[in-house]
Amino acid sequence: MVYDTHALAAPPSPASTGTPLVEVRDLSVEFVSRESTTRAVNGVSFSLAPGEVLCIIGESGSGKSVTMRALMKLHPAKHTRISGYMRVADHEVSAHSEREMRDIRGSHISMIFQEPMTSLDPVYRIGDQIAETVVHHKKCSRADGYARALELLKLVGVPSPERRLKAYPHELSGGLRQRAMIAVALSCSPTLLLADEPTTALDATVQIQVLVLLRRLQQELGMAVIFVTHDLSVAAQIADKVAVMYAGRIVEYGSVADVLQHPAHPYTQGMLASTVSGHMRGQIIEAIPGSPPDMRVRIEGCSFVPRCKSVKPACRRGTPALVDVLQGHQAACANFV
Amino acid sequence: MKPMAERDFANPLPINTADRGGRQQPMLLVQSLKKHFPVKSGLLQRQKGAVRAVDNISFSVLKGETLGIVGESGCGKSTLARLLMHLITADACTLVFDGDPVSEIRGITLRDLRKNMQMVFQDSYSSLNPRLPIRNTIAYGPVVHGMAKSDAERLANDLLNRVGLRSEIYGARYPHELSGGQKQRVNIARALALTPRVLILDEAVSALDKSVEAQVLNLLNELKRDFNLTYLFISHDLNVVQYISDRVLVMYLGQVVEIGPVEEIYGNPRHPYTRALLQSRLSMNPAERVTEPPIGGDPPNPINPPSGCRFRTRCIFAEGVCEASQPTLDAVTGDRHPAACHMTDPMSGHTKAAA
Amino acid sequence: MSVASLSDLSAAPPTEKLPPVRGYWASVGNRLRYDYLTIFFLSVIAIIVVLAILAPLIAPFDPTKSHMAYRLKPPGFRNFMLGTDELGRDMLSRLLWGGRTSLLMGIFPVLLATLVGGSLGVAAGFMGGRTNTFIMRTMDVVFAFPSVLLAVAISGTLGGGAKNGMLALTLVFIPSICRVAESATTQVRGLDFVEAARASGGSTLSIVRTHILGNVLGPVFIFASSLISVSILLGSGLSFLGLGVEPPTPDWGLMLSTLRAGIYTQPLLCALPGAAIFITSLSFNLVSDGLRQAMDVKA
Amino acid sequence: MWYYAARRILMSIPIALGVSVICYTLVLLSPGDPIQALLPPDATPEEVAFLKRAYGFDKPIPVQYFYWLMRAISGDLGISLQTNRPVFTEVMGALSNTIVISVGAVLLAFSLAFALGTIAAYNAGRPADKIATGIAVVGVSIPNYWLGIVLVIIFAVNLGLLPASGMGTKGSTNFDIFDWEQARYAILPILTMSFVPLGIIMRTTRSAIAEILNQDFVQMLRAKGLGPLAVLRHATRNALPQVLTVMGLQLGYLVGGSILVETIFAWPGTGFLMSKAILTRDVPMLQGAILLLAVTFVTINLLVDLLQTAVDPRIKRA
Repeated sequence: MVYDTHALAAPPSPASTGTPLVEVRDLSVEFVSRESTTRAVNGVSFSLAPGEVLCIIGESGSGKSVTMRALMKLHPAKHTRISGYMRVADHEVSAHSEREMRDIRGSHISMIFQEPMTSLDPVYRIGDQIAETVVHHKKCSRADGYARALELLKLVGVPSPERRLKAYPHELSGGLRQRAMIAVALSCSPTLLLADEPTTALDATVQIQVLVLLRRLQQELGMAVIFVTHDLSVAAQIADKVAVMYAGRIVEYGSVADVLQHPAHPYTQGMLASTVSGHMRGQIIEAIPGSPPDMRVRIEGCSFVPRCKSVKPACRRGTPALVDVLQGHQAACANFV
Repeated sequence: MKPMAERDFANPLPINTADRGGRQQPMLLVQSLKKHFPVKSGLLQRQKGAVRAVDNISFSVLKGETLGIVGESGCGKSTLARLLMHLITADACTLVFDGDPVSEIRGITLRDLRKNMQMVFQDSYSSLNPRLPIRNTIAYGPVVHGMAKSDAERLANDLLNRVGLRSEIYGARYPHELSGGQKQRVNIARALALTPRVLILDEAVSALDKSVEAQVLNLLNELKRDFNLTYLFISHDLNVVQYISDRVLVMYLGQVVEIGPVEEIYGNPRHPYTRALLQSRLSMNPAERVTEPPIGGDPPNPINPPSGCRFRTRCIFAEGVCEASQPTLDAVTGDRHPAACHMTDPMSGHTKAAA
Repeated sequence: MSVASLSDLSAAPPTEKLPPVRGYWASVGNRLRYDYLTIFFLSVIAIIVVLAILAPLIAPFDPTKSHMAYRLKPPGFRNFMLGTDELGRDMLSRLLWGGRTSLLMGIFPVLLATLVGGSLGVAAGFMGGRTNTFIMRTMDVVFAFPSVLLAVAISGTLGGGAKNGMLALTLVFIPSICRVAESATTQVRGLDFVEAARASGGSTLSIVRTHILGNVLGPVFIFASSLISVSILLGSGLSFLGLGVEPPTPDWGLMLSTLRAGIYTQPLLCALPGAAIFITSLSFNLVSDGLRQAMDVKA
Repeated sequence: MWYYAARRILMSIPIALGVSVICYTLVLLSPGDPIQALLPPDATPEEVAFLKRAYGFDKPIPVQYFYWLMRAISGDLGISLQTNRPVFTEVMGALSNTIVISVGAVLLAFSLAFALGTIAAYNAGRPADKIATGIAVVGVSIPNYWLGIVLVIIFAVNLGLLPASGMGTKGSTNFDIFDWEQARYAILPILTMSFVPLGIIMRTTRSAIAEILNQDFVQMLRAKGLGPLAVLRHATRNALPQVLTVMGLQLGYLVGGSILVETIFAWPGTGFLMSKAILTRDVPMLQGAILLLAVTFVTINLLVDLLQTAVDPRIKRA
């Protein structure tokens, strides 16, 4: 195996100019139905420099995907209440109308999904699905769109791309489908790529191919990436910064090395401890007891209290805010206040 | 990390102690297991090929061990589990359970086999009957095997408590009211209700969140010791398999490519596929990033697989001999860590074959 | 560790408050309670059924007695609240009595067809293989007739009458119910919990009873409920063609057919039995839709 | 794909055979002796026996069926008891009239239903959806034999705009739908007939498109920046195979089930023919009409299935 120890030191990029590419302040997302209100995201704030990779880590229902979809305003307006400030480059997403968002989606911000099988339209050819995006945003001819599609398939490393342009999604293998979806997302050279667990549904030997590809493309194209995953080791492979989410809040934030190697929040510590590896053989895993809270119920105080091993009276009083543990490494835990 | 603790229980549950052949007798002996699903096409739907889901597999499971089975999607590991449970009929197979051949005139009947061998399915929406309270789901097996209804329900309550679900709270609940981890505990309790000696766990923790996965793995370890169980643990997660298994079997496209003790497989893999699989594991250390994928491409379609060695299309060491002849697993007899690769057989003619 | 172990194992912290246990049918009922449209039409059906049952007690006249002097009179004429038909019979009484036949024609064939088609479908779905092929191909042949044509063909060749009409409708509905039951069964049969039941050594009969039926009855029930309205329409249609109920038995379809002659003089009279059919059929359709929505609970 | 098409055609042969068996059985079950209908009431036993032999009624039933089938395949469906003309020519003549109004009704219903269904699905839960689904449920609940009468009362009796029944003076032999004088006669039957398929096609369209709009790839389409029209284009393209199947079935139902509407409008199609045959107990005519209509239905379904393989790339099994 080849390790690239320089990868970490890599991107100083345009980040040095100072203004972050993405700014999210106090984002909340609620899903309203007749029976209940699900508070999926509760006051999330973060920022991201151009060319930087942020991994949002969390278990199912932690609000990580919801946060990302909110950035693109993909939630159905009818049952969703979104509040807070969101900005990507010079687009104030939170103030944009649906019509304005349509120009941004797929061009400035694009997204790749977990299941390539169900995320591509089954009755359109791969080439059509890529060219369609190019034609829509660049207002170019269909022929130019196809030329661009071919170029993109080559870029994402699809073998015999001419033939694949005419293929339907069900005629491709899982890895190729995921590459085709990446090609769709990159078709208009976005400045921000949102990736929703893009490697989770893939086999181990294919997952690593896609991860390496994504990292190469991210560096070559200088994109910023928000990468959602539940897998800490995937984050270790691709992230510059890491945000750990629990029950709709960011509970820890910092550089990937800080968070994974010196976790501060009890939840992050628990996650790391319960991630199985071979040298734990014959030992009991220090699992986090219980299960994540029901997001339909409003909780007083820190939502991790029922599962936490170091609870103080202060924990039940109010929701802890993110505070610096070290320079650039923050955690939301009463133990650090 | 704490050592495993000895515990005693409020509810001593029955443990199946029907050991026939003694410690040395393998619990399960599988020989030449084969299952091809026909692929029909053309005007008259003639058989044009076959998905070689499980193609001539032999292995044994020792008493009290955990045999891990790893492989990528489509390698036939789930088919293998269903074949062992006789949920689908094999094309060819000799199965010996603790010295008794299965389904033969003088051997153990299918009904008795199923009493002794149970299966835990992957947690999915379909693993539990949505119209049945979970207590009834667990009690179903014992009732079928002639236990009185009230006794079966008492047993179900004991089992629920044993897997960490308080029966008075959860017994009457329906599956949609439970979380993924809780459902998986019910699945385990259901499998235990017939006091089996062998549990086949088919991706039993794969769909769970990491923190819940850890809880269930702990539970499985405890149950194994307390109920004197033998596990067949099927998973695609190499870390979990390494944690729980005593021996590991690696599958590729319906065949076993390597089998051996866990430290041997992980410490000294002999088959190039096993090596690639191990290298595809991601490190938790951000300083150790993979820059070059260990192998390219997807696993090929199991319909009409490549000739010779099935891995040769993705193998960097492939030579003429790999296309011409199929490597066998028992190249070196008596080996406790055989691999189906020409490079491990000095007589194969592969240039890299160990002398 | 030994003390903490059990609480560590527990999947839910003891503080967690759990909602009350609610079975599938209870939650369906709960959802229906807030579906006012369905409740409204359910009560319309209830009223129609009650009126039909009470017809002998509340009908003001004998529905078959002609008043030859008062033919085709408008509603409100003398004591005839809804007028009289072409033979001078009281419309209101005939409508009330006609409801009995129409409802019977609507419900009975569906019930019988559900019983027969449902069992065939479950059998075909669970056995699979040759049994499935045999049953389903036979159904395909019956299915190759448009329903109206088949109903007309059967009662046309066997001769009219309410009995033959109901037999015809039953035969018309069997294949479609059988298909629904078969596909639902095939779907359930492949699910893991059925595999698990087989792995526990359950016999075919016990698996079907415990694990299959509970999951198949829902879709079959929804589908059958939507057929009641079709059955009412078809049954009245047969009577309209002279193939269903025989005169002078009052029936909405038959009334419509005989009153057609009077559309130039008393168009409103002709509209009445049709409106009765329409309202009944509409109510059954909407209730069936409401049921479908209420039963569509993701497990 | 060609293999699939050929297989599909082969598969419809046993179905057509089954259909013929049912038609034959129906006549066997029908009360009364078929010989009786052909004979004068005062026929001698010798005459009866002679006719039985002549018609093959003395042979075992499977043999009789075989003879009958052979005759049917060659287009000989017997002679109508009422008109004394060959059943085949009578039914085929009527069939073309039935097809005129059926196709008219399906085209009308389909265009309206597909549009309404799409709008309803896109606005699921909003007023537009409720109105559209309301129309659909009325369409499937309304007895069309009554609707026909109501339309006649309004447009023919009260307003006098359209003819109440029949096919006009030029008759049924060479009907020209593009001639307004004749087309007027088809309007009310087509309108009446289109209600049921309107409701059913709309429900299907709505549920198919609503289901597709819930699928993952629609999120992806929106994430690509496509607007509602482009998203709907993808959705309708995905829903088309399913909707086409239902449309084909409806066309078949109309051709085969037009008996009520044709009776009301005295439209000289197959349904009207059957209706008369029932009244006069003209069994050969009834049997022939049923057989031909069922075969037409099977053929329409076959054609729709073949069309479906052409529009759905997922059906491509070699």
